[in-house]
Order: sequence, then structure tokens, then C-alpha cells
Amino acid sequence: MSGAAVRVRVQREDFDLAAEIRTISGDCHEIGAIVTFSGLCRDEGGTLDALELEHYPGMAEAEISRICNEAVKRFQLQAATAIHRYGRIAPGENIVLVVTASPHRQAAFDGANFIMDFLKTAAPFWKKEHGIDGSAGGWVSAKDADDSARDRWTKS
Amino acid sequence: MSGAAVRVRVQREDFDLAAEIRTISGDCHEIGAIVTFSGLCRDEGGTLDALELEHYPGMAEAEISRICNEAVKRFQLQAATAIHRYGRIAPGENIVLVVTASPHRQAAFDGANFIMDFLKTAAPFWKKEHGIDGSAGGWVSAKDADDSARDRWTKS
Amino acid sequence: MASVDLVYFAWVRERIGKAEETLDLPASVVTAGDLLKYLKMLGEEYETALEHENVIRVAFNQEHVDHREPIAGVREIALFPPMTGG
Amino acid sequence: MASVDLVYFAWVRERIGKAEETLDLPASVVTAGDLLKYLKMLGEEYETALEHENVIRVAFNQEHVDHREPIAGVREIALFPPMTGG
Repeated sequence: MSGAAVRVRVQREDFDLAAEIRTISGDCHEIGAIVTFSGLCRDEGGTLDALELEHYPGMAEAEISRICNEAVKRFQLQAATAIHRYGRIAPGENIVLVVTASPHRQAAFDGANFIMDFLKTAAPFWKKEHGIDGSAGGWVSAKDADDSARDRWTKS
Repeated sequence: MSGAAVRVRVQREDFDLAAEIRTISGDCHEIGAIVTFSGLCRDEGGTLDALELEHYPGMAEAEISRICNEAVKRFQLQAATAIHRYGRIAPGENIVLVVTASPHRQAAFDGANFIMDFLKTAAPFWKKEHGIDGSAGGWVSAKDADDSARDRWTKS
Repeated sequence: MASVDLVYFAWVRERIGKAEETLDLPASVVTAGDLLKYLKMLGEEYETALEHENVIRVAFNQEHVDHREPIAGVREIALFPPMTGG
Repeated sequence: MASVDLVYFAWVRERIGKAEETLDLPASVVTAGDLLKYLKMLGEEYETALEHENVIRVAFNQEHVDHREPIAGVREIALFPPMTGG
């Protein structure tokens, strides 16, 4: 959709979901649906002290922008915002935010879903777990399920 | 999921999306994904002055609760909130909010999507359009597309 | 004769010209579908409102029901068009 | 000899023991895959980091590329494990 706004940020600090929605919906009264996805750090049954998120500065922003622009084109979104945090993130804290806007609800849902699937598998971020016992539990492994989730978008 | 919180409100006033998320995520650190859907009043190319939303008090709350409980069970959600407004709603204003929480992203997406599809087709609300030319444009017709969207959840 | 509260919404309400009423139904009115046919005999406004019976939705005690559902024991019956919320 | 900036992330970075370096690549290193094989000859730390070549992801100038992609003209090459963001 021409003129659709893509906003991408990679930052250490938390984000303000309500403010991001206001930015998108502020002036446009043709938006019918806004979907947000927030990814949070789980405490893994109380064993996790924090996640440490490493990223590739520059490429992280570029790759997320590519993903959002693809989603805007594919689902005719009016806007797409994606914010990904890095650094140390404690259980219950936000990791990632995606916001999509569209005249119709299914496009907004699909757009946010698509962005998350590709963000998981293509945006250069890596999670390391720190246990409450002081251990650095090691790097989180990529999941086959995430690749499958991504691949469903390329099936005919 | 036992103990999952379903919150349903039918109200004239606007809602505070951020507050609803805080209510859900406040104490639980096992939530990995929160999806929100906001349905907004479009201005229909500048022709719409306002929507007037009529509802069936009592049944509206009951039906939305049934839908949310079904979603919680089906997608193993940790929480589901649905707020539907009634009365006069101007372009750009919120009509409906759905919030779902889950350990995993696809369940949160599917849960919110499911709730919206059934809310559109089964919750007793009716929209009447008021044009900027002073006309009461009549009652919005139900869409076959909404029935199809609902029916996909019962296939296979 | 069973007494039942009827409530109407949206254009069903507008066409009938009232939001609610209490009626005593004759014993011949067994199902929701029977009720629609019975109401259409009560006057032109009902006839207009319920003209296309198949699109009229029915709720018994605030739950959706099929037109074949028996009314026995129901306290509140609602008639309304297909819903357009969300 | 082409000079190129190499950047490493996550456990690739930890195992190699540095986050970045600039290397002059011999002419025999044509593709990303050739680069991985070349690096593994530079020492045990590279060998450990790049042991399972097929899981190592490569980016040229901050864009994902296949292991068969030719390096010619590339300024910055990144090597890293499969991503786990989101």
C-alpha cells in the first residue's frame, strides 16, 4: 500500500505499546483493525534469572525493515511497527513488539503473524539464558517449529 | 487451562488497552506472548459521521464469555479479555478490544483471531450508520465473509 | 396459554415498533419457527419485520437457538437480525 | 588478496574468541563456503566454532546469503548461529 508507514527500532529500553498504537492511528481514520503482538520473557518455571539478547547492529534494523516492508506489500497493511530489545531482559519483561494496521481484521492478524515468524528466523538476534543458580545456561537453540512456521508463508 | 482468567465487559466508554495488558501480565511470568486486537470505526471515505451500536444487554456479556471460554479451552490460553463498546462511536474511535495471553505465539494469535470471528457473528450487537449528510444510512448488513471466517474453525 | 417476554433488536425492533412486550402464546405455538409464523398474523408491522423468516435470529433465555427449538419453559425470547458487532 | 571485515556473533563469537577482525583472503577463497573452510585452517578455535558448517549462517554487507554466494566486492562478512530472537 503506497504511503504505508513502516517503523523499526532496535533498542535496549522497554517500549510503550499504547504510544505506538497512538502513533499509527493518530491521524488516519481509515484503519479498521490494529493487531499487536508482544513477546515476553518467560521465567521457565522459576529457573531463569534473565535472558541476554545479542544482536547484529545495523543488520538487525535492516532485516526487520525488509520483513515489515514485505508484510505491508503482501497484506496491504496501512502501517507496520516492529521494536526489538537487546541486552539483559528479566522474566515478565517485554522482548519484542509488532503492531499492524489494516482496514480489515484478517490482514492485520496475518501481517503481525508473518512479521513474527520471519523475525524469529531471520532477524539477527540470539538469546543466552542466565539461570537463577548463577549459571550461564547457554545459548537458546533455534527451533525446527519456528522454521516450519516461517515456511507455511511460502507454500503456494 | 485451569485458572485461566476470562474478563468480559460491555460498556459505553472507551477502554485502556495498556491497562488491560498490565492486568493480564501483572503477576504471571509464564506468559510468552500477548496478542491484542483493536477494532476501530472507519470513516468510510469521509462519508460516516458515526456508528450507533445497539446490543442485547445480558446476552452480549454472556455470549462473549462463552466465546472467550471456548477460546481459552481450545488454544490453552492463560488469559482472554474482551471489551465491546455500545452507543455512538465516531470514526477513529475504538469499538472492540480482544487480548489473549499464552506461553506460545501461535496460540495467542489463533485465540484472538477465533474470538473476533465469533464475536462478529454470534455476539448480539448491531451497527447503524449515520452519514455526515445527516442521514441515518441504515443498518449494516451481515457479511457472508464473516460467516466463512467463523466456519473455518469448524472444518476438519 | 404460556406467557413469555419478547424482546426485539435493531431493524426487527424498529419495524415492529416496540422493544419488548409480554404475550400469551397459544398451545399451537411449539417451536421458535411457530412463534415467527404466529407473530406475522398479529399485524402488518410484524409481517414486515419478520418477512424473511430465515434471516431472523432467535435467542431463548439469552442463548442462540435454532428455529426448530421448542419454547416450553422459556422465560425470555429475543428476535433480531444477523449480528454485525466486532 | 582481498581485505574483508569479519564479524562474529553469539557462540561463533565466543568460540573464535573475538567479535571482529580484518583478514586478507587468498584468491582461492571465492564463496562463503570457501571462507568457512579457509577459516577452519587458521586454528583450533575456528575449527571448533565452525565445526558444523551447515548450521553457520552467513551475511554479506548485512544481508543473508547462501554458502555458494561469491564474496567478490563484499566489504563486511558476518558469521553466526541460527537466530533465536523474537
